[in-house]
Amino acid sequence: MRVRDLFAAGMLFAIYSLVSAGLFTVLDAGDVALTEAAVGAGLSTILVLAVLTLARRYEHPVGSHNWLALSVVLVTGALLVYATLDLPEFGAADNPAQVHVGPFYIENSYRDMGVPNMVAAVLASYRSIDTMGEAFVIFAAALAVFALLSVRPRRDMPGVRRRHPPRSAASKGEEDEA
Amino acid sequence: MSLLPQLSPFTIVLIPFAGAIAIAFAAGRPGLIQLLSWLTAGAFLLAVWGLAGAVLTGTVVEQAVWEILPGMAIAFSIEPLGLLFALLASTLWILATPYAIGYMTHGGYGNLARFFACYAIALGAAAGIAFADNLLTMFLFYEILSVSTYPLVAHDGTEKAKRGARTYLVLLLLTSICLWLPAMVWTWAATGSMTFTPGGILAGHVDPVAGSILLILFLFGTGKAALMPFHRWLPSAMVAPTPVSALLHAVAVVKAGVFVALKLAIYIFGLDYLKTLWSTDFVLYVAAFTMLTASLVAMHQDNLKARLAYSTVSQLSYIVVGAMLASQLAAIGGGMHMLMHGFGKITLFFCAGAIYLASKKTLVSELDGLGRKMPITMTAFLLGALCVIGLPPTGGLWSKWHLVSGAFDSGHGLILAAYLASTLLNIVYLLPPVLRAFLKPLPEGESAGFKEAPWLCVIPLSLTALGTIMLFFAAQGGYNLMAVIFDGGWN
Amino acid sequence: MSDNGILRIIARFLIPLILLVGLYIQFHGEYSPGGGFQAGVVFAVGWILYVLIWGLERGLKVISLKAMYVLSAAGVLLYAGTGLLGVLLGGKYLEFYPLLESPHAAQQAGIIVVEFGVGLTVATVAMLIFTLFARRRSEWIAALEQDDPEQRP
Amino acid sequence: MTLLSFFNYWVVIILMMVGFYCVIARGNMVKKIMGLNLFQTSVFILFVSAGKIVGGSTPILRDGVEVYSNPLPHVIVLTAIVVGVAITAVGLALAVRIQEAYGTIEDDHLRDDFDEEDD
Amino acid sequence: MNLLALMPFIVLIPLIASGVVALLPGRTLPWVATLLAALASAVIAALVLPEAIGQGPMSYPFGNWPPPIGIEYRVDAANAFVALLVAGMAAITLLWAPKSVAAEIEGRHGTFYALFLLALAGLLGITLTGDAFNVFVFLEISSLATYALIAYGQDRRALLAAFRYLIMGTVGATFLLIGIAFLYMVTGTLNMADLAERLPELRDNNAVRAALAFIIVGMGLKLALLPLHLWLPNAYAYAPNFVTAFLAGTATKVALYVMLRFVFTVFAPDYSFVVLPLSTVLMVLAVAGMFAGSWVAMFQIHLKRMLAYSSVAQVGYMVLGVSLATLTGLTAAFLHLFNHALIKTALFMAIGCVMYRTGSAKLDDLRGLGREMPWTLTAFALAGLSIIGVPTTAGFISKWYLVLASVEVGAWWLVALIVITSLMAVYYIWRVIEAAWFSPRPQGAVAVQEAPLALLLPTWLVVGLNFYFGLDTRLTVGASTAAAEALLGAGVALP
Repeated sequence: MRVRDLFAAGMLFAIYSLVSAGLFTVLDAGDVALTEAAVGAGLSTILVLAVLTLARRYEHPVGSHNWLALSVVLVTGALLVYATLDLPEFGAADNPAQVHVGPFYIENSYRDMGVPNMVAAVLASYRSIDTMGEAFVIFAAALAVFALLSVRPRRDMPGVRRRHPPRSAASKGEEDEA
Repeated sequence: MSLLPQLSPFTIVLIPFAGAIAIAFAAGRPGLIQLLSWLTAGAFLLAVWGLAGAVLTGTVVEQAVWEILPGMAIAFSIEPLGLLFALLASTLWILATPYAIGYMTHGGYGNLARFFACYAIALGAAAGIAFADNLLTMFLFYEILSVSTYPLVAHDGTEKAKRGARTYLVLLLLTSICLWLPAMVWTWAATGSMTFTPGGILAGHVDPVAGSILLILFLFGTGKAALMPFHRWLPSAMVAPTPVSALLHAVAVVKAGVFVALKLAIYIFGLDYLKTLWSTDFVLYVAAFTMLTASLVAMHQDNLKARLAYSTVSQLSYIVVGAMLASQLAAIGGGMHMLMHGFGKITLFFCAGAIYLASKKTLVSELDGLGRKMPITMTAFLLGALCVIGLPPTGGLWSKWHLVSGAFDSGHGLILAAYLASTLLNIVYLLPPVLRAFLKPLPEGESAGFKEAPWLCVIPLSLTALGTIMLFFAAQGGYNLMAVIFDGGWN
Repeated sequence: MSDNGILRIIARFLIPLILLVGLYIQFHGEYSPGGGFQAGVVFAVGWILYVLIWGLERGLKVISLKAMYVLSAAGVLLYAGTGLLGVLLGGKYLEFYPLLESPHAAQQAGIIVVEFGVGLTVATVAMLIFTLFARRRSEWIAALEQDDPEQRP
Repeated sequence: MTLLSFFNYWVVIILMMVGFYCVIARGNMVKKIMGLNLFQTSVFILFVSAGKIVGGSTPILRDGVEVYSNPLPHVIVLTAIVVGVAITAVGLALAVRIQEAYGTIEDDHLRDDFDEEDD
Repeated sequence: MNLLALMPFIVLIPLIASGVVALLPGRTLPWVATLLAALASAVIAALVLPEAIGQGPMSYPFGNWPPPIGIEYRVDAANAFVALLVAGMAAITLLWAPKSVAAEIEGRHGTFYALFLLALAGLLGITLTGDAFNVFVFLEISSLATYALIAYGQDRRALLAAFRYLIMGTVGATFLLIGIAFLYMVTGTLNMADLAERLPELRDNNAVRAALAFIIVGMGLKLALLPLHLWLPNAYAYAPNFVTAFLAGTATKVALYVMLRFVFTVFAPDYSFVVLPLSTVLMVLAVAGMFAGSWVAMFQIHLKRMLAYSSVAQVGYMVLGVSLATLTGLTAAFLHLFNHALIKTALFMAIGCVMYRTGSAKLDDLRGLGREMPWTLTAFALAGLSIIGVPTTAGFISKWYLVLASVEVGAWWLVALIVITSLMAVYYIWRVIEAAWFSPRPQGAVAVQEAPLALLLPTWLVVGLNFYFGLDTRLTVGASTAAAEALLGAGVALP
């Protein structure tokens, strides 16, 4: 991410999303791959481009490395690596995740609801409240963006609110009635 | 006495608070404010005396208002010491009311509603301290007293007044929150109780080292008792209008401080337990040191009010010493001195205020010949001074007598000497103003335009001066009241 | 871009196709990868393509901003309502068995309805967000010109 | 366990760290949001890889397939991706508003303005 | 209907209502609907609380799939208490809202209130759920809505504050997700109760330790624990007053609850506090937070920022109670969680009243206002007493318990620290009082009226509650003790 051109960065980002979508497919996560492709490569990229039409396309040069940030990142990374040392082996069939709850879905979802796509079954029925939450997240995002972008643009948005002298008492009275 | 109403302690405490609210709402109407002040002070006086009647006939008055947590309640009970303090405060309040009205209106002060409301709240808080049944209740009212007197001290609104008031508040809050509060928590943690119990609650629950630390925390935490080095607030508070200095800093606030000290000594530590603590001696000598040093400082003050303030610092330590001597006689003497000094010192302050009002004079060196212009005031001043010094025909004699006997009894020779030395110093700094006023001629060229202060001021000071004489004859009553505590007849 | 003939012609073919794919993903979600969310995005992308080629105004004629806003709420309410229906019919919230007699049919019906709710929300929200972003630039320029004709972003 | 079995995790971690660094070190808000996305996507890969069984297949019931990968992580990640895009949208909308209000979306440039007390 | 069936509706009512409210036109209608939803939610929570205390945990499986297959809402004394607090505070702040919102919010009010409901539902969802990943989903619902709510502020710095909060909040949430991912990978389950059963076998697993660390850091970000507090002051300072009042009382509290739930229920306390040095870490951070927060607050001239820094300090008090890891300490944490919500809401409401009239929250503009807005500033002063911890106020009770907990473990130095930070609180509250009553009005200032009753009455209601809960502690202490017991399990006593 050393690219100063944000447009190029956005494109790279889209490509990364596509690659990870491919990776998801390799990991047997078809649904996830489809979503990542649609969202990462599609929707997010479109939005980034839309913002770039409004803001500067080039990032300001960054003077020096941010050592504090780097150390935070390295500490986090070290913690992650430390954690992975005890993680179950990748892809093994006897991992805890493969023997506890997961198999229940694989074995029973067809019996319970006659739906071959287990992801859909888990998504919409077993863990339906999660998905409902997800729908509300999207809805919240819509409301948030609507709230942010439906007000008319103003350039004179005050850094300090109401610097002008307080209004007279008379005009206050009117405001109260309004 | 039975003709008077017998209200519960909490109701009595609430009277001044209710009055304060009424006064606050009367803002802008001086006549109404005065009327309400009279009403509140009067109602308060009647209520306290009514209660006294009941208590003296043997009724046990206890009232738990609200239990916040198990074992931790807002509760009141009446015991002799508290009753004495409440009687003192209520009686002097009714006398101070006309004085305050006269002083404030003639002195041209504004914001009367705030002044009289806070005045009433302060008295209510003093009553709350007097009747408190446990440490928590006492702490609560103690803090209310501190905060409610801030506006009174800062009443002038000048920078100087605000600075003085800030010193005042910061010192009182700091000591109470940093020292008193932890001590209270500690007591609670160690004993599971905060209730005042005759004979103390700490004995057997904390080892002597902890007990000694607690004593230091409590006693120095009671900033209002003005032990050195926490006495600075008292001179600072002299920027306040004189009625404030008179009632609050001669009676309500400082007496609350020593009252708390006495009460802690008797009801939390217990005199017997107190004897076993090493820090008792430490506090004792700090108090004795305060007593002497403050007297010496007072000698060098030319400003009359400052001199009186240091005198107060010194006299408060008499009482603390009395409490720390851990002898019954001295403790009783301390209680009585609370009463006697209250009357004496308020008289002195009233006089100082009257002098200022009449002649705009604030320095001792300016008092020459004033006795001829203001004979009543200066006579009263003389009586007040005698009372504080402890000479007949005033009540001050008896309280000092008991204190000194207590020191003698408990074998503290050094303290005995300190008492006597300090009393001599009292004479040295309190009598010269009177002598100047009566014996020296008026300075040359001084216009003879002024006369006695307004009668609203003169009458109260005459009454309190008479009070000191009356106490000379009625001292036995005070002694009997106090003695009950140690007779075991009181629970 | 609307004057580019090739684009227009390709788009004429492509857009219905995309919408069709969207519908397929939506309603075939139980059998193959996909579901409400993916379908919603694909559907929205179809509309966005339309907008890119024919402009926002024409796009908004197809579906207005207000309609998007209302439909997005309708989508989540549909989902939540299905859950409520389960409660009203005596089950737990989001339990689908009470909906129909046959357990499999009930579950499938439930899944299809809630997935449709998700799809509806996602599609309209994506359109809504895109519209707001796309419209912002012109609004901003208009506002700037009103304030100070010299300044431009 | 072989070194190879960690390899997958470590690649993910490196990606994660790149994203995280972008978030905290970069001044440009768009880049911050991209970094956030990168960070999150890497976590998703970590999550999904938890469900992978070597030799398994996509959890859609078909004849002739014995081993399926665990569908639960997929569901989780699906939801999380949606959350991620929601955050991206809101973050970008905020960036647009900040650009309008301040004339820049470089966080570093705004720091001084921000910390200045308002008097 | 029985209570169990009603329980999920604590969350569902505001959640579903948000969809409806978003569509409502005008100003009054959305507010009324929002208020009704919050009230309904609060009433149910109030009904559920005694049941949860008396009967132990209640579990509601969504879709009737038994956990850990499906997702359950699992309510015990701890989260019922927090849920009641959140829903109750939402209802009370809503009473205060209309005038303030009318003055500050541009655009559709339906959207605004819908976002508010989403934030509320999200917070409640986090509180009630028994599923680790569900926490993440609802966390993001509330966070997204909160970012937007903050950005509604009229100062342009609100936008920047919201953006920074978004970045930090998302990083926090992602950390949480990483922690959940590790837990899932080593146990195969997402259900908290199930996790709690399976984790003891994995005491020495690196990934479990890392998971705890990530979850604590992630929640520490949302909680504004000291080094992670940077987002909070500006977010609180520049958000609309109504939003600030609501957030101050709820958002950080819920984050703390989540942290507690993970630390105590998912990872057993003997793991979190014995195997890992969590106690020390949290205590250091808490003390640092108490000091730094109070210290910075003493020098703020913008009152909302001052209160925000004070919040950082108060979070320190709560975490301090947690770090003691005793029943009393945890009780103190819960008590302060509840009482601080009351205190801060009252303070922010009072400042909101001032801003409604003067448009400024700066100390200088407050000078001499005591005479013109006596009721507002008296409310501020009384709530200030509560934050200082004067007896008979709610703040005293929580500090008392905190001190008691410190004494129990023999940590006298903590008592000293609590006292000192309380004194700092005295200072920053006193500055305001002195400016309001003992300073003259600045020259040229226009006369200001007292705030309208619509704002004053709810403010005084909260102030009154501060005193009510300072005197009647049966509810708060009882529920807090029950909550602490629920978290600590069967009387686990720790060294």
